[in-house]
Amino acid sequence: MGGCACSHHAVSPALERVTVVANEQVATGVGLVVFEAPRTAAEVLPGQFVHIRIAEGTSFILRRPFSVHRVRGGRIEILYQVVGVGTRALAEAGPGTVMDLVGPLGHGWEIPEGAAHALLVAGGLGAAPLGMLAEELARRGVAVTVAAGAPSEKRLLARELFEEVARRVELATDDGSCGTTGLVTGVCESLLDDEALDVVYTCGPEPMQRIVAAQAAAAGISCQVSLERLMACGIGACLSCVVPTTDGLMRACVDGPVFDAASVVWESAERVPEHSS
Amino acid sequence: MGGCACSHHAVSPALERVTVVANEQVATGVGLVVFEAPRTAAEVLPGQFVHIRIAEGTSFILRRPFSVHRVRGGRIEILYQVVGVGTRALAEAGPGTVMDLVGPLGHGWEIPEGAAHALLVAGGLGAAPLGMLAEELARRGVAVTVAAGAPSEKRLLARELFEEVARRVELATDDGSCGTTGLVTGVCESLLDDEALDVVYTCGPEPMQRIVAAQAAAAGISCQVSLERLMACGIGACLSCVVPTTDGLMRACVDGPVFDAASVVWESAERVPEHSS
Amino acid sequence: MTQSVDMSVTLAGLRLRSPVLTASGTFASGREFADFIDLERLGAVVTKGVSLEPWEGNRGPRIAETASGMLNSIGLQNPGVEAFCATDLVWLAEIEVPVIVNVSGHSADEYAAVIERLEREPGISAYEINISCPNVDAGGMAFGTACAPAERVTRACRSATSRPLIVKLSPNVTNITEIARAVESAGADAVSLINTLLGMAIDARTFRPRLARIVGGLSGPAVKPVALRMVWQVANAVDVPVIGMGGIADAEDAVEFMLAGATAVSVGTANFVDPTSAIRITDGLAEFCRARSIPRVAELTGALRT
Amino acid sequence: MTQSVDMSVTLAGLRLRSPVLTASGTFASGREFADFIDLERLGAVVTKGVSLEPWEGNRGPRIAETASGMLNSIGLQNPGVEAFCATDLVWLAEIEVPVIVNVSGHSADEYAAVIERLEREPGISAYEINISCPNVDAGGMAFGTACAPAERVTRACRSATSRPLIVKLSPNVTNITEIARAVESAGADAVSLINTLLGMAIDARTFRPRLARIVGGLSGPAVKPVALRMVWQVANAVDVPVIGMGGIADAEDAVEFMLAGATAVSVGTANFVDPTSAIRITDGLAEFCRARSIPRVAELTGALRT
Ligand SMILES: Cc1cc2nc3c(=O)[nH]c(=O)nc-3n(C[C@H](O)[C@H](O)[C@H](O)COP(=O)(O)OP(=O)(O)OC[C@H]3O[C@@H](n4cnc5c(N)ncnc54)[C@H](O)[C@@H]3O)c2cc1C
Ligand SMILES: Cc1cc2nc3c(=O)[nH]c(=O)nc-3n(C[C@H](O)[C@H](O)[C@H](O)COP(=O)(O)OP(=O)(O)OC[C@H]3O[C@@H](n4cnc5c(N)ncnc54)[C@H](O)[C@@H]3O)c2cc1C
Ligand SMILES: Cc1cc2nc3c(=O)[nH]c(=O)nc-3n(C[C@H](O)[C@H](O)[C@H](O)COP(=O)(O)O)c2cc1C
Ligand SMILES: Cc1cc2nc3c(=O)[nH]c(=O)nc-3n(C[C@H](O)[C@H](O)[C@H](O)COP(=O)(O)O)c2cc1C
Ligand code: FES
Ligand code: FES
Repeated sequence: MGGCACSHHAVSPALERVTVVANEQVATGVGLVVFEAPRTAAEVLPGQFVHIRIAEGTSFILRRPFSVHRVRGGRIEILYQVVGVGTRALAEAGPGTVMDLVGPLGHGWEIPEGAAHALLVAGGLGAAPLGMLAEELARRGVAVTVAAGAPSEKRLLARELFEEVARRVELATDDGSCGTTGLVTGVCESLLDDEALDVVYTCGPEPMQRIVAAQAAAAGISCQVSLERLMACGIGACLSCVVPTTDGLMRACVDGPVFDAASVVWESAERVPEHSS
Repeated sequence: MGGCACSHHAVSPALERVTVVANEQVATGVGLVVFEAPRTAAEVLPGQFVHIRIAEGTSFILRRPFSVHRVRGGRIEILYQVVGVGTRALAEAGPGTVMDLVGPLGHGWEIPEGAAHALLVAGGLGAAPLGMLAEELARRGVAVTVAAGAPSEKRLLARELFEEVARRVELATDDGSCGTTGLVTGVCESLLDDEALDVVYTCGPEPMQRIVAAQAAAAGISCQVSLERLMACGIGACLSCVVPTTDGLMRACVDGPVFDAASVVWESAERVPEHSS
Repeated sequence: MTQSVDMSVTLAGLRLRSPVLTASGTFASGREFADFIDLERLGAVVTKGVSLEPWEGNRGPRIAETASGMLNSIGLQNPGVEAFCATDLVWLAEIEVPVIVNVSGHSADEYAAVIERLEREPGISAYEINISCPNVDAGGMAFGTACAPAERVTRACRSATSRPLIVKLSPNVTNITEIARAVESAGADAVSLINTLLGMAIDARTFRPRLARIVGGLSGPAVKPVALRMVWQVANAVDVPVIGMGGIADAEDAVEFMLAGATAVSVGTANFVDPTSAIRITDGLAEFCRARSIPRVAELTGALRT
Repeated sequence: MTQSVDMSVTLAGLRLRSPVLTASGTFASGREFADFIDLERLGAVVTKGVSLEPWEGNRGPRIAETASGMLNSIGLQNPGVEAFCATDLVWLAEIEVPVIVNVSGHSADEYAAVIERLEREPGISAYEINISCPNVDAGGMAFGTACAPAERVTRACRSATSRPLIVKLSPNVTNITEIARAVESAGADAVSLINTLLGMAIDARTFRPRLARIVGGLSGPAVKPVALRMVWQVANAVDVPVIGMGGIADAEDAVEFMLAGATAVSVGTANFVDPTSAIRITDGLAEFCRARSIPRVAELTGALRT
């Protein structure tokens, strides 16, 4: 792939003590937490993630990985869905709560040299890592089209952000409460037809990303996917998070989470608990 | 021993959801927590304890036993020293925090028929289970003398309560910052000499209780001690908490924590982490 | 859904109204828990270990808390089988619940002798032979960590009774399936596992072991992964039913043990954390089935999708 | 007190500047941690397992979180000894820290062959022979759960090198002291323990095992009581030094392992929780000694008061 999304290159991660400044529910079962995290805010690139130690002294010991959704000044925003013990604890963390995170981590989205028009396809929580990307693309004058899907209107995420920076936003809901009734992959299909695109970026449930990747490949457009894997260390040391690629096993935490769709060897079995989105 | 401290007899324990209404530091490293706990407040007898599940989802799983220090209306008060992970968590529990407790538990202090004058000997945290007793004795018109000791004046506990209900209160501090300089056992010795006592009640570090028991025995006065043991169930089922007595092994959680000193077979080895008091 | 779930299971010929039992030594004979739960809703009460003569148990401290678990070195303190019959069994006779008596001994003969005495008593549904207690010097775990002694004890007990015989296995072994097969061949009608993992705790401040006996048995959520693995291995290795336990604290834990192959489960340490655990788990198990339209809880046994 | 503490320990002839090592497979070759800690303050870097040929490891999911612990079934994925020499060793050559290479194989000969290849490389302080990995089918734990194969592998490795040989023991055995004595008699200069406990996790919602390989190795604070017990047993059974590990998360944990008899300790899972763990523990250990006027950390080894 072409050049990298960053003016500067990815810096090495650090351990940063961060403070919750806001934490609210933004959709059914989904929260947006804002952390005062100057070091991470200054260094994080679109598509990278942070590995958060949500609580200490609990019976769950591992950190939890979350994409950085947006950066505002010295603050980072994370969109999270409550699915288990860690995210439940995160949802309970009020302003002032101090945690530590390791970040920024991973290989983020890449913006090919001279790309003029990009399609972002978000399925449910997949909107999380696409937020920073949409803003960065707009900043660089790349035309952005967004296809976002969710079970229902109330579950659509980052709608304002997308509508603010994108030239076109197409929505799809399973129940038809907003936009097209059906899957976002349907919307993607037609957008691939009637728009002149240089690159496709997608994140969401893995089966959905796989379909989008296939659609983009069929249309001859390069596609980047963001894959979730269970992660222990998050920094490349434990090999928990491997993704089979044409170049062999890669680590989602350092070689990913963003991969060139063409290089991914898709697996049948589900590798991580599916988001209920 | 004679009759029981209660107008009514000890009732069976229950699981009660209780709410913290206040929780403040009252001495160096010691807090007083007040729970809204109507059922327990109505039933607890002097010297009994409650077994509190301080937090869930933590890496420590067992309940923590605490004596009921005082009862006010539907509320119970607990004096606690911060010594480890559980009491640290307790110290952090603000008003509104909901916990559950099992109680009231154990065999409490007994007031011999016709007792006219009682001596209460408190070493540090030993003041905790003696609070309710002092009030009950006063209520029954039994003259109360209190000997209370601590490392320093700032570590003296329940002083107001004792001074309110006791006819005489003698204090001892290791550093002489208040009352006699030295151990409370010294004060006890002289009180046993110059007062006509019918019964001695003591709680505190086990070595100190053992000395008080010996002094009372020498003076020919019956003595009751309150012993701490590591407790898993708190209700008599697991046999974690046994105390060797002249009647064989007894369970501190149901046969105690209060025992007739004459029946206790004192052991050399320390059985529980010593309070730093 | 309001359709009701059949919670009964059949274990070694016993029909139990629920697959949720109590783990020996964590529930005494149930009396202390009667204030908190309806004992008659339990699949069975598994009593604390009973020996021929009274046992004093070990010196204290007898427990130590560890990360998501606890160590115990109670050492099978019990008043002996005579006192047990005179008190616990008499009390239990008033309760409509199957009683499984957990049996201990210093030798195969002693185990058999305890059973012989208990054979004279009505109201006993089965025996659970504890050949896996890590807290006694003679006997206990020694019988449970090699095939020959495990077989010997099982045979001796088998010949002493025609009541259902459950043998409780130790996890402190290289290959638990060998031991399971050995006791099965020696006549066990069921196996229960796991007993505690031998562990130790040290107080860095005092440089001393936290337990007077230095080592003790680890239980609680910390051991669940090891227990699940062993239940799965044993259920695939023997034909007799398996009673699974080790760290069960909620209904999902119970489901996991049944999926791994357990016909019934026992709740132990969780009884200390929440005295209503056994019934809370029973209700949660029924709800789990109801929510998935599983008509009989027994269908969970061995239903793991691998 | 400002008096400084001698943190050095001697292990199998190696003088280490600190008793705190990294546990194999949790620290790669240290490169990923260089952003967080000064590797040169470690007693040694123990590398991930290295085999003769490249190993693919197991399918995912490869980990599952459990109460105060985690299961892993990585399966010793590694690029093989050639690639290891060409990359990791070259990178490590720039760092002033002893390197202990963790060695894996499918047969005694393969273990020896890996060592023979590594013998050609400078900058290796010792080998740690992993005969206890529960996550590979051929070899791995199979060698570590019986005396004969453990001895065989140790002999083969011993004859391949004069560098210090550490044999890493499996906790999944009935009697770990037997295995420890066997490898000692076969020429091991030290033993390290524990490797992971074989465990399993199940997702009650999907009825599936959480690990693609079904079973995996349990590590983290949950296993500490079992690890401490085994370190204490082994330290009392062999003359060679013991490297203790299993759930060490803070300095007090490290002290406990040394009191139980460990000459050095390894930090594993804690590296995932806090990438600075190894150094945080090193500093805490020095502070622990300083606060008690213990001049040499080595004095903690075996100082348990029983
Ligand atoms: C690179 C990356 C970026 C992510 N970004 C986001 C995001 O922006 N917003 C968001 O809501 N979620 C995100 N996820 C998923 C998120 O990490 C999980 O939902 C979360 O860890 C669940 O923790 P839990 O304790 O609530 O769930 P539990 O199921 O209780 O967690 C148990 C274990 O499984 C792991 N786990 C469970 N689900 C996942 C998952 N989907 N992916 C990875 N690990 C999982 C947990 O980390 C923990 O180790 C991301 C995952 C990865 C790998
Ligand atoms: C009947 C009874 C009444 C008590 N009343 C009071 C009281 O009124 N005020 C007060 O401050 N303390 C009281 N204690 C002691 C109190 O229970 C312990 O200080 C507390 O459990 C420590 O918990 P932790 O997690 O902070 O300490 P940790 O040391 O982290 O606890 C580890 C384990 O040891 C147990 N433990 C530690 N110290 C003791 C101890 N001294 N006695 C029993 N178990 C212990 C804990 O319950 C836990 O299981 C009483 C103990 C008993 C048995
Ligand atoms: C305090 C205590 C006492 C125990 N006593 C016995 C016993 O007498 N006989 C026995 O077979 N198992 C005994 N056990 C083991 C339990 O029955 C059970 O096998 C083990 O604790 C694992 O289950 P858990 O994690 O749910 O507690 C005891 C366990 C504990 C914690
Ligand atoms: C993800 C992971 C990978 C591991 N890989 C290896 C390995 O390659 N070789 C080895 O000898 N031990 C390996 N281990 C075991 C650890 O080195 C250590 O013995 C065990 O995890 C116990 O220590 P801990 O509780 O501090 O993690 C691994 C452990 C984990 C968690
Ligand atoms: S999470 Fe450890 S290598 Fe990716
Ligand atoms: S704490 Fe269980 S019997 Fe006393």
